[in-house]
Amino acid sequence: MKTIMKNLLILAAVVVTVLLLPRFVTSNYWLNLINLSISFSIACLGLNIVLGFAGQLSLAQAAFWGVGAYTSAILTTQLGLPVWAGMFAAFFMAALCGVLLGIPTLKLSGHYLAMATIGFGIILQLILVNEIWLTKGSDGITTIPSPWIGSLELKDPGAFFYVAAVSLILLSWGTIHLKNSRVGRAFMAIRENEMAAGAMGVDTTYYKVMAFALSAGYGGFGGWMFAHSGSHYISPDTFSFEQSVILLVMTVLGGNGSVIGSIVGATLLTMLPEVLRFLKDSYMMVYAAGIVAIMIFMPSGIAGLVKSMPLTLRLRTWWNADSRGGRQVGGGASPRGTYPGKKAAFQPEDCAGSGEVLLTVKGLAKHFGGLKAVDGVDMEVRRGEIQALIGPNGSGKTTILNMLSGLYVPTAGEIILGGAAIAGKKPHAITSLGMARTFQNIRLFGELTVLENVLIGRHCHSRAGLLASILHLPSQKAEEAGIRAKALEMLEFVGLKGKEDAQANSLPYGQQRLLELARALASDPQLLLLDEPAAGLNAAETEALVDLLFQICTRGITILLVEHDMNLVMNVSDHITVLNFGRKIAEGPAEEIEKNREVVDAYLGTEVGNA
Amino acid sequence: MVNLRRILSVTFLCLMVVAVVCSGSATAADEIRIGFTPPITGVHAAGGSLQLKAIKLALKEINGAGGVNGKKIDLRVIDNQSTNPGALAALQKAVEQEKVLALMGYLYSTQVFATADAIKNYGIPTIIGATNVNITKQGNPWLFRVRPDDSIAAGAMVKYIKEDTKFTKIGILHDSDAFGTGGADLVEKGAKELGLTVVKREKSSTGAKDFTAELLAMKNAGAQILVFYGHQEATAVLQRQLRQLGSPFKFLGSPSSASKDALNLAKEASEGIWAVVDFVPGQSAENKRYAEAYKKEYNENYDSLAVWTYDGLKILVEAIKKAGEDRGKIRTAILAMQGYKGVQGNFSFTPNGDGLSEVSIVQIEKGEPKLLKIVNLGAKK
Amino acid sequence: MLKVEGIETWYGAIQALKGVTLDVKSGEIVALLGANGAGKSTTIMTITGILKPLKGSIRFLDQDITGMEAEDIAEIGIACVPEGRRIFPGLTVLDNLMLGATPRKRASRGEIKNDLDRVFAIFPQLADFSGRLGWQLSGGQLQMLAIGRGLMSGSKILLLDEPSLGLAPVLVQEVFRVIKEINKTGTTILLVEQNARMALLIANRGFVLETGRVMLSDTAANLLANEEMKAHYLGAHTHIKEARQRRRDERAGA
Amino acid sequence: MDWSTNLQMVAAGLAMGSIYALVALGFVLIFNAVNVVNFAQGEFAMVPAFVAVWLMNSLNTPFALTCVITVVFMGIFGIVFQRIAYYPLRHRSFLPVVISTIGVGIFLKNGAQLIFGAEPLSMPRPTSPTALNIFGVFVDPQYIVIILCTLILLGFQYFFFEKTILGKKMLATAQDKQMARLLGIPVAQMIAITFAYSSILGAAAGILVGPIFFVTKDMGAMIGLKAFCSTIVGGFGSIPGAILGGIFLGVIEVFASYYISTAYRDAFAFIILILVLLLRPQGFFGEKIAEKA
Repeated sequence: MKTIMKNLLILAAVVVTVLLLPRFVTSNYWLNLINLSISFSIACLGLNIVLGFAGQLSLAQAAFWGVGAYTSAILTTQLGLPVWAGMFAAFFMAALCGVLLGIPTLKLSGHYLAMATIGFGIILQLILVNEIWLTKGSDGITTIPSPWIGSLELKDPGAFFYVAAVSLILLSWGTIHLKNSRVGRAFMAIRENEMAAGAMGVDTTYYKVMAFALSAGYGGFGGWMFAHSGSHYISPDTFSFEQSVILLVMTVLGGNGSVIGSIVGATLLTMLPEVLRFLKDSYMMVYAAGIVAIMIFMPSGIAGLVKSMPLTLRLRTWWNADSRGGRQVGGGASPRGTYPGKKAAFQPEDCAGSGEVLLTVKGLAKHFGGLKAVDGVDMEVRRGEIQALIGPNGSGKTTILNMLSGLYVPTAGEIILGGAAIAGKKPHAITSLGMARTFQNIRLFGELTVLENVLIGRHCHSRAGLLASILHLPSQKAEEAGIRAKALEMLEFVGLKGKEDAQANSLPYGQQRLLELARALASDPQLLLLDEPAAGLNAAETEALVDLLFQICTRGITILLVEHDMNLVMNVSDHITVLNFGRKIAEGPAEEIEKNREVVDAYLGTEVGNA
Repeated sequence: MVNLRRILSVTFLCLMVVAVVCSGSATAADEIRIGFTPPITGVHAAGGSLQLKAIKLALKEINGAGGVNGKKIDLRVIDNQSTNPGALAALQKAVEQEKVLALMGYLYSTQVFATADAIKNYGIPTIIGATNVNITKQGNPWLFRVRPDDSIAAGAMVKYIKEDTKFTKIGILHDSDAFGTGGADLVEKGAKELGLTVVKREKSSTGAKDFTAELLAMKNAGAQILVFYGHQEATAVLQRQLRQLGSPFKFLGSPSSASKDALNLAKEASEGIWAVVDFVPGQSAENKRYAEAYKKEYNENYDSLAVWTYDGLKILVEAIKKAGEDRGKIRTAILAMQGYKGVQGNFSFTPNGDGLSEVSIVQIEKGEPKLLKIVNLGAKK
Repeated sequence: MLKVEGIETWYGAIQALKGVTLDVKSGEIVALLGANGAGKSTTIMTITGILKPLKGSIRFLDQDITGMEAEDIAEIGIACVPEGRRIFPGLTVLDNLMLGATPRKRASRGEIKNDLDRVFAIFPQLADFSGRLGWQLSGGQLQMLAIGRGLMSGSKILLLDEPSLGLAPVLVQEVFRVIKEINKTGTTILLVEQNARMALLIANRGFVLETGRVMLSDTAANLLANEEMKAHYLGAHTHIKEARQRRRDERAGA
Repeated sequence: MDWSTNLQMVAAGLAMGSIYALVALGFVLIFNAVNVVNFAQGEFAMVPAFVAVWLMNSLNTPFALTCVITVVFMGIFGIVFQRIAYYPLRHRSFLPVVISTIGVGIFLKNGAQLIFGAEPLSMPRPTSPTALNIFGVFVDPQYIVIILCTLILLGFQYFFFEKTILGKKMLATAQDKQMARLLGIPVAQMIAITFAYSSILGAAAGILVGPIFFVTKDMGAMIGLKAFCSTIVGGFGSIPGAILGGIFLGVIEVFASYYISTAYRDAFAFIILILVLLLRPQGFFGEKIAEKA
């Protein structure tokens, strides 16, 4: 009840603000600046999606802003289309350009991507200048029409403000929902750790292109707004690299990844040069010095600063506590009562090891240049068993795991999981076929919460698309509740209950390993690949891990384990495969392996008996 | 949800800030406010500071002589940041916050296009120095141009080539911005009308540093003379490189080619080139007087591209003197001016608001432009 | 030789060390044991000066080094082989080793050459790979190189953080053999290990950390015999064996 | 095919390319030392150009002395720059540093304008303005000086990183700062030296290029971007790669603008950049470092 009241209160406040603003601010000068800052805000919201959520540095946002402005301006002035149609055209044309830029630059990241996007912006500006037949060149397009509502023309800045404000509110509402949805989490997973995101079933290619497209679309929308308000005139020089930099600074100043931050940053930097006019010649210097100071003293932007204020902190915790209660009622699913173990939904038969082969590997090989890291390995993993893969350092164990999970494409050989050939498939496709993994050096989504990490593990078992996420449709809400219930169950299973809201990289090492396990389990795998799960654990922690492994097995999940702790390996594995120099040198139950001369010489050493 | 709450507080905060800042300032009774919106920051800042020097000289002279109708001129300078949104904001600030009576506007055509709509709506007399032909053809009654437009400069260029040289093959090189493209279009059109052949036309981006490819293309196309439409830095680089390639053809440049900056930069490389200029220093008594006054004030030679602000403010004040502080009457008074003697020449306004219709062709000798011919195309309009 | 007294170290708002006191005598191998997050690596990082203690003192060879910069501490003779080996991936094996000799400002070319030969004698493999880049090495080779680089400093004391992590059993044995050998040639060693049994087998004394405090300190032999230690850190393996049996019974039953 | 035209264009391309290469050297240096791309690298050439012009035009300082003063000034400038724009952010990801260098770039541009005025300035030339005629190809002697200087600096830098222990220490600092500290390498000092040297390279670029381009606050912007392209095309972190990348871009640019379109001149560098990134992401000379799972 209280939540609904609060939402109504907020809604009312926003409506009143929007309605009254043009009454208080009658100066066209300020109204135009407000409209301009809303146009920038929307472009920054878009940049925030690609940069803040998905972690890809784009310096072409002004170009997309320009694509939107030009698309709508050309369509409305030359073809006489209504301005509202121009709005959709601007959005989709910019999004299309985003896809075009996104696809060839997917392999890139960091500085390379930044440079490629700068190049895109410069090329686009050259097109605007030189393709005079289409864009009127440097003269620009004049007398761009205003939107009409019925017979009312929204030419006055005060009237256009309503269009701008409503758009901004709707778009930021959608973006906030996006952030807390399956799609938004996929973006953030890519930002935090692209490799792990792929291994958790996120199609990184698809989502990166989507982030680019969506970001460009927002940019285009902002451009539409710019073209049809203010001077009703656009020319190429506005959509420059410098403008892209300014948009970037606005976004980061506001707080990278924060929706409200983007709006605050855009508004502030649009208004600031106006307010600082009294500084005359030096105000650009003051502004630039401000940018550096913000980077140094306000690492997470204005949003971060707001967050760290004690008063708002208190407000936030109060608010969180209340709304979480609401959500749980809505979700309906209580994690209690599904505690795994003997009473779990899985029957003991699942664990009995029916002898059925789940994974077959034939003649698997991986060569890096002249180095034969894996050279023709055959092995089988039976359903319900725990199989270990051991061997000296550099013998190719992790390389095999990487090929199984799709991170490497095998040079030769077949991999068959439950009847499906998976060799060479992308990691996310393999995950949705029922394989999950953990990594030797833990790869968590460090900046996200513990719960969010596990929610991402559930990615391949949920459907909600971009539209459903942005619009917060009922189907998406229901699905989200299901995902949450499953994630909480998994956290309880590995013993991380109560840590849901902690940041993943704040956990101690041992708990990070458990969290990685919970995340992998959330994808309901048939086969779980564990890469040195006991590394860095002491004896007591290792014992706890053994219990957990057996419980996982009891749930009907088959385990393939790479591990150096022989105490663990020898005691939990049903089957052991031993590698050396990329080839299989032995295979069989633990008792046999322990006595195998070759294995002892190459790997175990002589002291294993005493240990 | 949490974020929504923050939206609110931030919105209110912004509203408060805006409300506080938005109070306009009242005009003192014994002053007449005139706005001036030059580029003080951004890419065009170089020109902006020179414009400011020129207009301040005019301001000093006017106020020194007791102002107009007993009132001093209060010049409000507002940076247009060299951008179009900046130009619009500067205009709106000038009109709504500073409450100026009339405006000294923009040198760059794109900024005039960006603000033309708003100027028309405000109905504020605006003096401009932008030379794009289309500006005064849009039916906007409030724009007054105090420089010869590009059709006059371009027309004079081709007319000079046709009548005073034996060249028939011309190459055109221009900056890809509105000014360069517009000018080159007019040259090409004019050349065709006069029966000259345009053998090659190339454009280069603003800020280009190397013109080897362009110059070789001209040379290989057999151009006898190169007509250049672009800015100061480019013209200086171009002249230097042309000379280094052995000057295979003659050079006739747009007004910027003979500007103080360009000559300073190009130094000896500019020797002997031709250029079309709005006026030649020392061509009239008024011009000589300005040169002296400028030298006395700033201890340097004036820049010919900035003189329009000096002439513009004087013309505006002249109109106010006759019409009083009424925008409509000021407009009528400006349009009624015929034969006003300015630094740049004799101003006679057309109904469209164009004030000047004569230009000169000069040749650079020892770093100074020397008059070859005055071309007046006013009769044609 | 090295005396750490009551150091308290914070990561932002989290207190990682709550007063750690330990000492290492010249010529000893001292093992520092404890669970994850107990503060072992933090202790090492505080001694080397990467982290600054808020309270307490660290003395090395009768010199107070509390709060000194890491660069200066390295120069007065404390070498560290940190967790994860931290080999410079873009430099060759030889360059990595030569950089290890940075603290020896006054050493002649000949002396450094001698040390290099000594390291190659201990790790003959490294001589063969001396032209390879760091990132091309395997886990075992990296650990050898890391220890070798630590030795190049010619320091009197070597801090080793988890040298056996991620290594195959046969390599683990090799690493411990090498540690013992290095110690015999006169280098004092402070060893952080998860593999408590192996560590105590070669150590003279041991300290056990728990939640940022030293809970137990004794000779290695006594620690090996300590019942509590057996249960928590040495791994009696009875639990794992029981679990395995339970699982087999279950299967048989089903 | 017209040989004299093509040769003339090769000469022009080499000249522009060597300028890109010169600025690219500074990029590579900083990237190698701190793993950061300095987006103010173009301004590292603009600032010394202004200083040199001011010294020569206003104080009538002789050319040689001007060079010395400018180099010393830029050395100090580099140290101050890293103290303000880089050092406080050294533990953070690359993004804040990139934005901070962009911020300093804007600051420097506007600062230069405030101090030196907005008009372009012309720097006195140490070489004759008359072009040399080499087998029918006209070459500005200043370009020959630029190419020679670039080669000398390249040789020096190569020697420095490959053969000296100080160079190795700088590389080690770049790859793992904390480990470098544990080995007793004075990290803060290494970083300061890197930035100082990089801005001295900027000083070289500014003094050499100033007489050709005129000195304006925007002179560094496009050169900086193209130099950045060069480093990527050549292979990030590779010194010979940066040089060849720069020259390659310079030549391609001239030929493409002659044969394809002068209007799209600035686009070619970026089109090549994107092609190279797609076909050979590590660049011509870059080494691929595989990420281990």
